[in-house]
Amino acid sequence: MPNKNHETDVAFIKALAELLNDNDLTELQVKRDYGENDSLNVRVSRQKEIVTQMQAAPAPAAQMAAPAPAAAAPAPAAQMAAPAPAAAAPAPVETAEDPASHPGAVTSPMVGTVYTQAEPGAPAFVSVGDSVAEGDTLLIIEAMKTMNHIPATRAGTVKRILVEDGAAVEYGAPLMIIE
Amino acid sequence: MPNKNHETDVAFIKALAELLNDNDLTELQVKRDYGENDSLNVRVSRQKEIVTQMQAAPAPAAQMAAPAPAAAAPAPAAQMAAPAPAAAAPAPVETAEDPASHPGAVTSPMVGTVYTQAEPGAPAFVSVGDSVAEGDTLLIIEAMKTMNHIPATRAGTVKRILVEDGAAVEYGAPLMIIE
Amino acid sequence: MFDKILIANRGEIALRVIRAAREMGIQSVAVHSTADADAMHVRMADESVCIGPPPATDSYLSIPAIIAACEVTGAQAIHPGYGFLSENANFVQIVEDHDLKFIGPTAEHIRIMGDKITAKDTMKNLGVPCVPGSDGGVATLDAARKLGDDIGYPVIIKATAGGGGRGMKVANSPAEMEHAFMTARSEGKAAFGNDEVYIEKYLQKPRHIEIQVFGDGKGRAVHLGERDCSLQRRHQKVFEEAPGPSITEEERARIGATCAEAVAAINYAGAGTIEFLYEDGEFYFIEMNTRLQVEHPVTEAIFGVDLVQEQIRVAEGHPMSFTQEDLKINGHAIEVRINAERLPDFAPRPGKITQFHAPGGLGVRMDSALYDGYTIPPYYDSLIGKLIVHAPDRHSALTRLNRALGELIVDGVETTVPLFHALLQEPDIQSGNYSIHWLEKWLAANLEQGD
Amino acid sequence: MFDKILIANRGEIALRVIRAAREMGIQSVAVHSTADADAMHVRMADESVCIGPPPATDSYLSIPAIIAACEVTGAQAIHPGYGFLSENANFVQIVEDHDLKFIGPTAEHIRIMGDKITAKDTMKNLGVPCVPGSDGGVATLDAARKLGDDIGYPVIIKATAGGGGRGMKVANSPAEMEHAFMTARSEGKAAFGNDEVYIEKYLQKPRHIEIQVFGDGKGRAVHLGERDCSLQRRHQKVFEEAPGPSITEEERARIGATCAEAVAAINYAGAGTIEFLYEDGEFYFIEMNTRLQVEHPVTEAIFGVDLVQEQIRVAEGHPMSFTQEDLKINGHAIEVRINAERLPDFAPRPGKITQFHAPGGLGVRMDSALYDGYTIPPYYDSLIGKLIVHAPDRHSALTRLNRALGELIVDGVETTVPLFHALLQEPDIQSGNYSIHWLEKWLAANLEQGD
Repeated sequence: MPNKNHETDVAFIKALAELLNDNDLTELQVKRDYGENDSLNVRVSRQKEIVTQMQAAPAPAAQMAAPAPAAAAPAPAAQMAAPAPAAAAPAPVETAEDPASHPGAVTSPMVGTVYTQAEPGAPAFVSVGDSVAEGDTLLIIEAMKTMNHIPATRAGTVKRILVEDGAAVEYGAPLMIIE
Repeated sequence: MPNKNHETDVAFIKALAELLNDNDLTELQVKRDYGENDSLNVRVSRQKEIVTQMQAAPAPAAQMAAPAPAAAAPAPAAQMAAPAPAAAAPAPVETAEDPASHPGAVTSPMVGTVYTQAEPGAPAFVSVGDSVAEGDTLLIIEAMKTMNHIPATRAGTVKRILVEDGAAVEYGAPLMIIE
Repeated sequence: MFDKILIANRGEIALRVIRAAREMGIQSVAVHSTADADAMHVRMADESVCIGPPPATDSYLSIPAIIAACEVTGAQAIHPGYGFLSENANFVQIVEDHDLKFIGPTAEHIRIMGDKITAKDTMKNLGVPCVPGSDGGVATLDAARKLGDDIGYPVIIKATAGGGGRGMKVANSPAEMEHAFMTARSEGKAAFGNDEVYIEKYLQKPRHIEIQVFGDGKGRAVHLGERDCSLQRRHQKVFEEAPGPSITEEERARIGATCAEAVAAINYAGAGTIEFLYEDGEFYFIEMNTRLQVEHPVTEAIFGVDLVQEQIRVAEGHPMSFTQEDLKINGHAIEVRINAERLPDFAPRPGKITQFHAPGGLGVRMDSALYDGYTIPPYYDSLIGKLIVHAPDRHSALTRLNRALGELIVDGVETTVPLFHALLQEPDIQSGNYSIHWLEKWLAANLEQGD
Repeated sequence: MFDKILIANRGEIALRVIRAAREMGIQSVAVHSTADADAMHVRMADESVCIGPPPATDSYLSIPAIIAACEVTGAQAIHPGYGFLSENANFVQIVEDHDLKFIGPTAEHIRIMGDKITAKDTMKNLGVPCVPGSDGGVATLDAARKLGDDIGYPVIIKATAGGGGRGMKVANSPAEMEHAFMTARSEGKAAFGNDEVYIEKYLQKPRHIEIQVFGDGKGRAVHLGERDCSLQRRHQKVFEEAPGPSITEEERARIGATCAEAVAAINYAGAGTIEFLYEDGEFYFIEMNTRLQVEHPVTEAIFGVDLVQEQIRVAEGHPMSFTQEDLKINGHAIEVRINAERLPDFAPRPGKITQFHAPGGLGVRMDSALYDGYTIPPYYDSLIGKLIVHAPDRHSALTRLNRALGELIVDGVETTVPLFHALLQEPDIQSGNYSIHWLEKWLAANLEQGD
């Protein structure tokens, strides 16, 4: 007899709708499970996003696009970042995900230029497949003529290196994935 | 036996739709899973225009509001029309419907001033409950000093008179309902 | 003083007038067709009246509906905007007969300027320069030669009965006169059964230069310099600027004074525009528009005046708020007309505006009746906005225009914005070197090649 | 000439600078915190760099992050906007040490003007009028009486060690001096254990008048008249206008020349503002701001200049594009600051903008970083837009402001727009009769009574 739920469901949703109004919320989402496999999913929303088309830039900028979400933006801006997969887009699958949100991502704590080795000709600090201990130097970021060693924040294996030697990175840019 | 749910489902959806209206929502989405593989998916949405807060008019206008839809408007405007029910709002039920869309509605073919009688003191051309034949004069609209007789476009009974003697009407304003 | 005026128009120009009225403390009444119930001018006016169904002939051109709308709202005056009834002498007469005030010139002035021949004769008599030519048919080659010498070559010989390019011959020098004269005659004879021809000065690459005039209706008048509106497509202006890049201060003072004196002499009231072809330092009268022009904002920008408020003031019987002495040019202004049209064929594109974002910042003015969610109806003009920039000089105005166009967002319909982005790349636009033929040629060579 | 500049700011002022750069053909680099990834300045710049997390101390105030952003983008110069690092002498020094150009004055000038006492001494020596008073403690009643006669009554006697209103007494006339002097001394003694007092002229209803100056860094400087910014709430300006309604042409010329000469004498570079209290025709120096001010657009409007382009030009080493002779006032301009704040308590209201529609038409400028769907983050200033109107005279500017405010739509958050609608109804605002105390008193009597 699932139908006996209808009346209470309506009352429930009505209460939610009033909540939304009274509190001027944008969205309410409720998942309710009754006994014996009964469940109710309710989404009450009030948002109406406006789709924006990008205008042609008066002076098209160099695309150094970051792994940021596509701008639904009133005006053009190239976002500066590392030559991350999102920009280079070697594989469609990789483009779709954001390395910065990967649980094993090491992100840049500063703006600067990446060096993957201690000096020209020296071996890279780490390579894909290497095991690293917490505190090992992963790479260097130069900012204001200062060389900043970026350490591994935990032990693990280098799964991917997302920046090239000499690349510019912004704050929060994904550098490596270590798992 | 999913069909046994239909009737109650319809009532359920109707209740949701009313909810939407009463609470001025944009969208309601319901996914209902009953036991034994019964399921119900409902999405009730309304193309709601962007909610705009009316700015205070520098010079608030006289409200001669027409039975037009509420303006979700960037700027204030009083819409001019007859003292139709929508403006006068004698009964909540009547307010909800638009007399202009009534199948028996006689709408104004011009802008002007309504006279419900041939001259001051004369009896009204028609009253509620009167039977009228096609071509009978219902009322007069004065425009540019000219008295225009507005005829019944078909025979029937005068159900409602929506304008008062001396009222200003715009093009398309509902004058009477004849059924 | 008016308490309430009715605007017998729609779109951006209706907004323009509502804004002026509001700033003067005058109530505004919008009229609209059923298709425009949600239009911005309806929303922004103090009152609105639905005057008819979508076709303009039954609404915006319906004189009885507009007069009745005045009667029921108590509006004392009517501003006609441009287009629609703005140059309809009969309408003006009816307005006056109903003891309403028409915000514009008299019916008589509209009538005179509405007839090409009367207008030209009137202007000629008032000392306004017209295209020199024969005053009628030229019967003999000798007479043609003499006229050619008087006018100066090149001249064009046209069959009196002609049209469509047939029976038209250009003589670039005295040596070419005999052949051109004879050919035009024989072509006229063959095509129209009439070998009479007339002769006019032939302008090769004229510019469209128009002089803004303003009169108080009592014998005083001023000019507000020129606008160069040479960039046209099928006689529709698309890009206007002031001052004209080719006009010298001396030329402006001379033709401006001539125009101001002419309209003062006939007691012209309100805003008017005297249009000329301009070539080699000479002006040749085309016609006079007895109304506000679409492109009036470029003049407002460089002179710091409000032409619509001035129209209302003069219609109220007040003197003009400025004299010729007060009117000094300050910088340079450019207007581009943004149409809801698809390139390259300029097909109208009505539809729903999903987002509208106007450019901001210094020296940018946007006159547009768009708003988010507005649906452009298919019944009327495709002009959806005018972007006007003002800067200290022409170069800065161009860079400001470029910047502002980059900020403008009109989503949901195609617009002519890309045309202006492209034009701004053109050296001729950058240098101001263009005639009335430039845009058509450019479109043929560029945009429309894909047709 | 710069090819690329970095803007070390956010919001409307970052946009302002990007616009100026774009019009000059200079590439712009926006910097932003993670909270501003979707901000308008990021979208409008040619490039952007994320420089840190939301707190300003870790992003917009992080000198290493901003310098590094210049290094990785190749920006040659930094425009600081206002606030943040714009008056940080240490920052300017670091910028210069990295062979970058700071678009603004030297570190030395910022340092001098950043210290109240040094600034006042410097200005005094340069001939700029300051509040007259004793140069230190006043030991005897006789000395106090003499000072009172010299300065002119009313004067205020303040305990040197005082604060918070205690040990402060006003003497309105010589007769009140003895009592005021003795009371201030005894209150000072009782409250702070020190009975030393100093004496200054007491201003009762001063106006905040500031003079815009501009120097080329090489000994040439001009002034661009005054702005009246008296309408303040808790020392935050909310409504600014130029010219000041109380300032005469003669006063402007006199104080303007004094200020221009002062900054010329110290080789000041770029835009600066010298702030004064003004009462009874006299100016009293408060402080100098060594940066662009929020309210610079009203000055731009009446003088027809672009102060940001001028800053960039001078930073490039070019001479100024105008001389004092070129700078003529044209009309009247008013700016209102629109904040995302709830009335009556002015509590910040960050949140999502569901609709933004800027006012348009003649004489209206909107500087705002809002767009439809933008979410105002809670970390920064609540200023979301500046509405600037320009008209031939003050009355027209007020009616235009009223009209433009009526067109503005900002939905989704509460704003201070209703405050301006209310202010425009006030006779004192209409007549320009207000001091620095007016708004606080008005708010207490009107808006905030519901608290």
